[in-house]
Amino acid sequence: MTKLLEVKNLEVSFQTYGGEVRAVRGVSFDLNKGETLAIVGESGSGKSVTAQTIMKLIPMPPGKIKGGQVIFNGEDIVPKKERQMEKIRGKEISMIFQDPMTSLNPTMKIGRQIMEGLIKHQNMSTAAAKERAVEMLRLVGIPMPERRVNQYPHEFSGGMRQRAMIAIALAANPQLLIADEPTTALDVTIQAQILDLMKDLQSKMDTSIIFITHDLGVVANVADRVVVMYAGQIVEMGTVDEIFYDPRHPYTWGLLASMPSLDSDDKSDLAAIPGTPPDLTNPPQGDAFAARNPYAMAIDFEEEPPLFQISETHFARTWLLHPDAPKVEPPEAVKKRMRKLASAFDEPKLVKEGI
Amino acid sequence: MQIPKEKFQIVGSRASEAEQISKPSLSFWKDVVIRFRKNKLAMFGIVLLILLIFMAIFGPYMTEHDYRTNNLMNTNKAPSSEHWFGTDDLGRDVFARTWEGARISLFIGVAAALVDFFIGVFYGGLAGYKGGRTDDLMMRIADILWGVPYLLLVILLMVVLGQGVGTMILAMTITGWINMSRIVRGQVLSLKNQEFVLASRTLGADLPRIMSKHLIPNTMGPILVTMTLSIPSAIFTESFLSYLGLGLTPPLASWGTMASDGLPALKYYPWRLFFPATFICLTIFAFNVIGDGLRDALDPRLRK
Amino acid sequence: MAEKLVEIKNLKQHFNVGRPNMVKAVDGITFDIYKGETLGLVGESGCGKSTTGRTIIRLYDATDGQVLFNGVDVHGHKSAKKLKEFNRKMQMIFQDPYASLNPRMTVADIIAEGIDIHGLAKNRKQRMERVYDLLETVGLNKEHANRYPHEFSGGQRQRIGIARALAVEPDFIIADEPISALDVSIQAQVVNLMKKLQREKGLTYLFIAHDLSMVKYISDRIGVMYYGKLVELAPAEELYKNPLHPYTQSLLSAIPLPDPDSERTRKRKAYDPNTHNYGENEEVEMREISPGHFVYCSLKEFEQYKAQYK
Amino acid sequence: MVRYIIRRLLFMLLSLFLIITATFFLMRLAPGNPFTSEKQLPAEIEKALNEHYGLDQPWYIQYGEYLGRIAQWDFGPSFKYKARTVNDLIETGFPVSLALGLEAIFISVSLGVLLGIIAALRHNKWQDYGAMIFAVMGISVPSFIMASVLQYIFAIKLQILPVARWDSFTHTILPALALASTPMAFIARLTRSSMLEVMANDYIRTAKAKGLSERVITVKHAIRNALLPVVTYLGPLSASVITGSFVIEKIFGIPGLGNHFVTSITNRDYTVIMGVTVFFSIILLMAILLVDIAYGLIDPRIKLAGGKKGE
Amino acid sequence: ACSGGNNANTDKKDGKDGGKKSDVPQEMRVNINSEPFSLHPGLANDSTSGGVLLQTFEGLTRIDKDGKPQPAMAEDIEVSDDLTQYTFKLRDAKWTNGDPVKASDFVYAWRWAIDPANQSQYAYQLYYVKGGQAINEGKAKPETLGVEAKDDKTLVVTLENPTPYFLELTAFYTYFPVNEKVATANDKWYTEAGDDYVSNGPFKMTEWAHQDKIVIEKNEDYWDAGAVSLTKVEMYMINDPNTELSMFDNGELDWAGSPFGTLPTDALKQLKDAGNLNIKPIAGTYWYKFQTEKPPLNNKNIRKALAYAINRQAVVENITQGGQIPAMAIVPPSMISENEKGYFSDNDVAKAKEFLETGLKELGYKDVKELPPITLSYNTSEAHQKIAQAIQDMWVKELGVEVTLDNAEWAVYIDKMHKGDYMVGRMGWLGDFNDPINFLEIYRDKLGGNNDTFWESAEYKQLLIDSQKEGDANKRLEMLKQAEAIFMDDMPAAPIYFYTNVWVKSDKLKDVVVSGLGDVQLKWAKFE
Ligand SMILES: Nc1ncnc2c1ncn2[C@@H]1O[C@H](COP(=O)(O)OP(=O)(O)OP(=O)(O)O)[C@@H](O)[C@H]1O
Ligand SMILES: Nc1ncnc2c1ncn2[C@@H]1O[C@H](COP(=O)(O)OP(=O)(O)OP(=O)(O)O)[C@@H](O)[C@H]1O
Ligand SMILES: [Mg+2]
Ligand SMILES: [Mg+2]
Repeated sequence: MTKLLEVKNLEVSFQTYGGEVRAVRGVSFDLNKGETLAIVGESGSGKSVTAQTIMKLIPMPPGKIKGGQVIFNGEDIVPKKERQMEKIRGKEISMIFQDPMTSLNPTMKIGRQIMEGLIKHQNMSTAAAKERAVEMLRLVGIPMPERRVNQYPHEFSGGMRQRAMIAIALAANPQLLIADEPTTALDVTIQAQILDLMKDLQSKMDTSIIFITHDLGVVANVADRVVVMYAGQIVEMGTVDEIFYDPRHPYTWGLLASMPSLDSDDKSDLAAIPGTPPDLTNPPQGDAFAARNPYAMAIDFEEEPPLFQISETHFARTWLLHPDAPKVEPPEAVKKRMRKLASAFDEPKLVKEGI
Repeated sequence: MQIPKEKFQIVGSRASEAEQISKPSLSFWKDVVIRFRKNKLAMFGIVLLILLIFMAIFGPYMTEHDYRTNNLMNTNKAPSSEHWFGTDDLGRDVFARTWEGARISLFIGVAAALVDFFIGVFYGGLAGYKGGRTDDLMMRIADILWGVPYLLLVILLMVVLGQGVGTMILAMTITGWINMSRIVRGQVLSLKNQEFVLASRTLGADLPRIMSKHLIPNTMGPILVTMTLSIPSAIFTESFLSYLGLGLTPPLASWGTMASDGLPALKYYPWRLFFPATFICLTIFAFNVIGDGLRDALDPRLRK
Repeated sequence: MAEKLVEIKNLKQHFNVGRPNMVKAVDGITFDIYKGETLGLVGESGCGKSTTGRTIIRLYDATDGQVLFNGVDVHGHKSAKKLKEFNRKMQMIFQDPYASLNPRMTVADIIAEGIDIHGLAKNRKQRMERVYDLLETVGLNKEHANRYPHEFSGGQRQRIGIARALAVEPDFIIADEPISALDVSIQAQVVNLMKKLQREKGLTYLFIAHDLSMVKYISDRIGVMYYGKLVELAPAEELYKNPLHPYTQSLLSAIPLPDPDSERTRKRKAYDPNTHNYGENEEVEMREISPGHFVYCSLKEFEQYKAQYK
Repeated sequence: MVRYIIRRLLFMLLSLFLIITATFFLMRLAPGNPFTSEKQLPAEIEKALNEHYGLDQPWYIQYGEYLGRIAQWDFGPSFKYKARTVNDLIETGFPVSLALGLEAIFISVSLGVLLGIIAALRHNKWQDYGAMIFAVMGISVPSFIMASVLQYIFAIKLQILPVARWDSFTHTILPALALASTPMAFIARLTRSSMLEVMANDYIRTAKAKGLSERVITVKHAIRNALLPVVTYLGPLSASVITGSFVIEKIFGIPGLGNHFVTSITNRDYTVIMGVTVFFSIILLMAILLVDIAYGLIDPRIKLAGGKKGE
Repeated sequence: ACSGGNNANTDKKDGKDGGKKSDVPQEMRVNINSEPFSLHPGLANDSTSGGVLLQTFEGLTRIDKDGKPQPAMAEDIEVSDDLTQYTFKLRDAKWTNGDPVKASDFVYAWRWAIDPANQSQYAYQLYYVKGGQAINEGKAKPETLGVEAKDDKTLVVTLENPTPYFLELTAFYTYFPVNEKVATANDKWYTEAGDDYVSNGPFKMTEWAHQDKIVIEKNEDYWDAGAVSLTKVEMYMINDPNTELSMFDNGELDWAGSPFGTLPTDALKQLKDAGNLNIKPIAGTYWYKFQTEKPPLNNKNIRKALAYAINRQAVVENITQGGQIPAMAIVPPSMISENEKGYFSDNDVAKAKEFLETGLKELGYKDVKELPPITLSYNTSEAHQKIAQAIQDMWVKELGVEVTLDNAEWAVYIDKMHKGDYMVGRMGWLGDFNDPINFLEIYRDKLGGNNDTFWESAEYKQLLIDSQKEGDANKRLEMLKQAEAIFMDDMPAAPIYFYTNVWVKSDKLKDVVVSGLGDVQLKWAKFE
């Protein structure tokens, strides 16, 4: 498998009136061709900033890439100029944004919005681009695309707008598609359609996808591998099975436990994660999750935990994996789903450098 | 890396700590002030305005000349150590008149803005909140007022009430409030369906309460900006009315009357126009940059 | 079951009546809410859930139909005093934790608004005590009283909203998607709090959401809405085990579960409203398939569902 | 659409009627009459004059007759300018004001929008500050001072443009500039703030993600959306600009319509007051209607039948 | 009566001059401030219209360069012994359309103007003609007016009373003829330039761009065309004195200032210092009227105190700056030459204080502080405002009275004045013709007319009435002087200054005639 993207030690900050917001603090991950990587984590944990940094779309100022590399197809994107980025954006990397209501230009016909990128990157004639736009709309399942290309976004329903967004993103046949919460604003039935559509298109075009969401159900549905973020850091990363069936980080446990299960009739209290996420203007000392972590140890309030490797593909950043740490039982709801996975090492290994 | 074993004691979450808010409490207005302070241009405007107000208060006492004493033997003299801003066509000290005028111009501006504020907020708020036909009707009435010749209204006012600062302010506000009410209306229209207003309604709040506690405080931003801009427009209107002779009764002077008196002398005695005009411009400049600064400071998009 | 607290009878709410863009947001729905229960209301976006809730609490005047609260028609109220009384008994929690708190008021003032309106505190001290009490009830503390909403996270805000509703000691709370805008990890906090309050204060909830798994967890009974109509109403377990209406089935099949294995095998059912193919004179209404399980159907379908019912 | 316009037009008629009524009575309440002069007229002549112009009739007859005439677009004779009708005055004055107004609008819109866009694209850079200081200056200088200063600099000192009058194109430059300065500054500021707002919108990010260049994004995505508030402002602005400005016309000796708005009132030239008021109101109401229609064309979200968006 | 010989001589001379300087373009540009209200001689009632009509039309007489009426359309004038009947013999003159100017054209024009149906606001100028007032008041038919065309060339005019200045009146535009044929065929003949705009003066109107400019060109058919040098005059309508002067400075005008336009006051000093300013006194007085029924102004000593305390010299030197003459009398010195000195001395504060003391005593006040405050009204205009402020200052300073200013918009102001709703109000009077009666008449009747002061004196009135019947010019003048003395002793109005006309003109422009009444004639004007 070839590596399409490699993010190394990415640090991104925002300069605000309140101080420097350290939105991304040393994030590293990679992405293979044809793979879907899901990024989960709670609101404000830096998912979108990470994704937008890959395309250098964060507003600068106030944003600033303070360190790290984003290697795409072997080239570091960070030092690239706007002009050079224009050649990558929309051609090699495309992005679908969270809110279909505001992400489309309300005064431009849908067709034109799809065509723009084609004309720019593929040197298509207007007629050819239009044809392709119709085709794309058909592909994403919009009925009567010939008529729809000439309509404005407000004439589309939410689900259709999101499909149009997808059509824009996919029109260029990008190698990498970044979908930032593409379904959060939609209701479940439409969400399901969109997810199916994306998977379908991926299999046809062999695109790599970074899928951002905080809905674990969606993750289970689409992802090959999962990155769990908390307070600007990756706290756990692994294949989808590893994350759902052998999670190691207490935050991942908390996430999994706080969702009621549809199958069970259990009406006892949900295992909520107490408290609120930390303020990234001055991240707490030690493990950022410590204050909300029922399993927190003294060390958590002092030292930032190192990264441990659980399998070839599975990493977690928690002191609980330290050999000296006591063995703890995950919450009931998580324990129920835990399995022994074959790939796991016998002992978690300490990783010196960030992955 | 060697870590003592006891550090690996489970101590559990510190949930209460996680609910703690570490930042000092910042009310909306404190936040606005902080952000406003960082706007150099706006701060410059504030300083300028304070200087102008200072001079309006103390300026007239800084020279032994008063604003109304004629000296027909000493007309149209250029600025000198005796008369810092020169003298006008009746030999009066332009410096004294300028700051005397500042009092009136600023007073008229502020008073007109305040009257605009009260009428505009009330009218616009009501129209916006009631919505529907009431709103339509109220806005049409405003349109009509817009269409009726303004000058005619002013002349009638002057006749009925006589000339004076009070009449002047009234004249400024006959149509001045319309703009304010439009803005308030627009804001209220979009605010009234906000959930916090609905919440208040479900609690049984009545119209005055919803207006005063919810709608108006949340419209304060645009209202303030509009007010900072309606002050200059009042100063303008006053000078236009003076130009037409519907202004103040001399020897009272405002910057507007001084500028329109000085305008014909532009070629011969430029200081008579220069000083009042410069201060009009500076005042308007100050209010405008302050308004801009406020707009930025109040902009929700720039706030977290 | 227990006694009825709220009865909704043939409630209709149409917007822009008489104009080309008329919307029948709620189009004749009938159901009861019993004392002490949680009734969940689900359905896709725009199907009229919020409108239903808001019409019940009189934020809108109903186009048609009745809402009986404790046997009294809410929309028939005339006197201001009676209305105020009613406003104390029925409260609402809103969807958007950012929009539902007035950004210019302190938390204390927000929570105390109901107390002020209804004169529930004799003096300042008593008022503040009530506020502190309420803050504690929702898991916040005294120090938060003088802060402003923007200093709080979504979950905390939602709890402040709950405290505000509780301030007037209502019997019935309409919760309009109280958790949809919250993070997974925070949703549980709010749901737990709501359940705790129900236990302690004997509250009755109308819980509106579009996420079936959370609704199922919190509700005793669930109603499913589709385009302004209630299409199925059943006890929570029952609905999940025996969804009868094709829309309910489609909805259930669309919910992604946090379980990769089941996701890999899940089959989604699409809903096509044309399958009903109701005839012109067919009477389509809520019919009871099994005790407490109602489905909106024609007589023909009724038989069909009955047969289907296990 | 057609129904909408018809409804609006009917509304306009109603508004007009009310404006006419209000003006009619206000004007009669003001002291003095068209024949007021320093040398008092013999009572008999005044009587004859009143009779001739129908001023001796009870007010309701006058009012009724007046309404009837307006309905036929006949504003009657001027009281002051013997044997000239108000229609004449408007017909000769308006084209001049219109030409001047259009020139001023052209200057203010093109320059204002340009400045605003530059300021927004170079937000918080010197270009931004420069453009905005320039704009605030434009707002800060009253038009009568601006007119005199322009005249002084370009006509008297530099002698490159004529001082006054309305003759060739060169004559139009100074008054158009003087007239344009304040609106230009307003438009610049409006454009800037709405550009900033638009540039912060998600769809601009979408456009960037498509790899479009800044220029294309500005031109194709931002400007159109940013111009919406400018268009709203343009309605009342163009109405007042194309019906002429008293001050500018006076200083430059331009035979436009603006003059009549003021002099008719000081002259108590009743029919002219009414005529220009009606004319102005029609233009204003039409301009607002046109703006609303234009709005619908620029912003496809707005359906004219259904009122404004988001309200 | 004068013979036409002199004129013939002059025009020959001028004709020669014109011929010699033919290389200099004879085109003049002037600003007339505003659109003339009407260019119908019978309807015109303002100086702007007059300024145009005087060039395009010609009456029976024309005021010459020395301010004396000379026969114009009339070739010969005979006056009856009782001075009430004038017989005018018309010369051979043509209308611009070629029609001969007939006596009946005068009859037509005068009857038209006096007919109340035509609402001429200046019809009262014709009241001197027998039956004029009665007709105008609707008591008689226009046909009964005392004017008759004996034949095409003979016009007989019967007057109400002997009117020594009647020949001056006939130079005034209300007395101009109108081409009967054209006017009866097209009752809108006077509204636009064109074939139907028929006139008989030295110039004809060729273009009238309303609100913008009027162009008049030399009338080759004019009987005295040889005397006319200018080929074309453009009259612009720019109502801004500064613009006017700037255009003059830039060479865009050949004349700026009175009587066509106006000069900005602030420029006068510079212009005077540079020696460019032309100043000519005209028959007009600027005065402050007292509402004599309002205490304390019902007391003549108070009125006199106020009048004496004014420093007129300071006002004319520093405020009006147009070479105006301080007025201590009502009638301009051009009519009564002694009035250059007047009835009291300017700025006589000592006397003023004496009067004030007496006045206070008479009114029963112990101190000036008890005196009711005096309101000084004026209509809005820069000049009036300045004068009012200066005089306010003088009264406050010298007399210690309390004075408040009150300015009002013109129509409102006039309304207030005529109603007597004021205390002290500024007004002025520009003579219609060269006779003191024109000024004294104003105050003849308490009500009506232009008195406004509510002052009346039986003696004064009688003197004026008697003077009408007095045939002896000197005796008559004495009676009028007596009347003026009565007026000055009672002081219902305080004169401030006598008007002047001020202007600047191109150095090359010569022989523009500005009369003592402020009329202007371009007939003889030329560029050299
Ligand atoms: N333009 C900006 N200026 C200042 N801070 C910003 C900006 N953009 C993002 N941040 C901050 O960076 C942090 C990470 O934000 P990000 O949008 O990546 O979160 P997220 O994980 O995508 O959350 P969500 O699930 O709500 O989309 C947040 O604390 C946010 O406030
Ligand atoms: N005030 C209103 N005026 C006009 N139409 C309205 C109004 N309020 C709601 N609607 C329409 O009524 C329908 C039902 O809206 P409602 O908000 O009740 O849906 P919902 O089920 O709560 O959706 P969501 O899940 O998105 O909150 C929608 O089509 C909506 O557009
Ligand atoms: Mg995000
Ligand atoms: Mg809803």
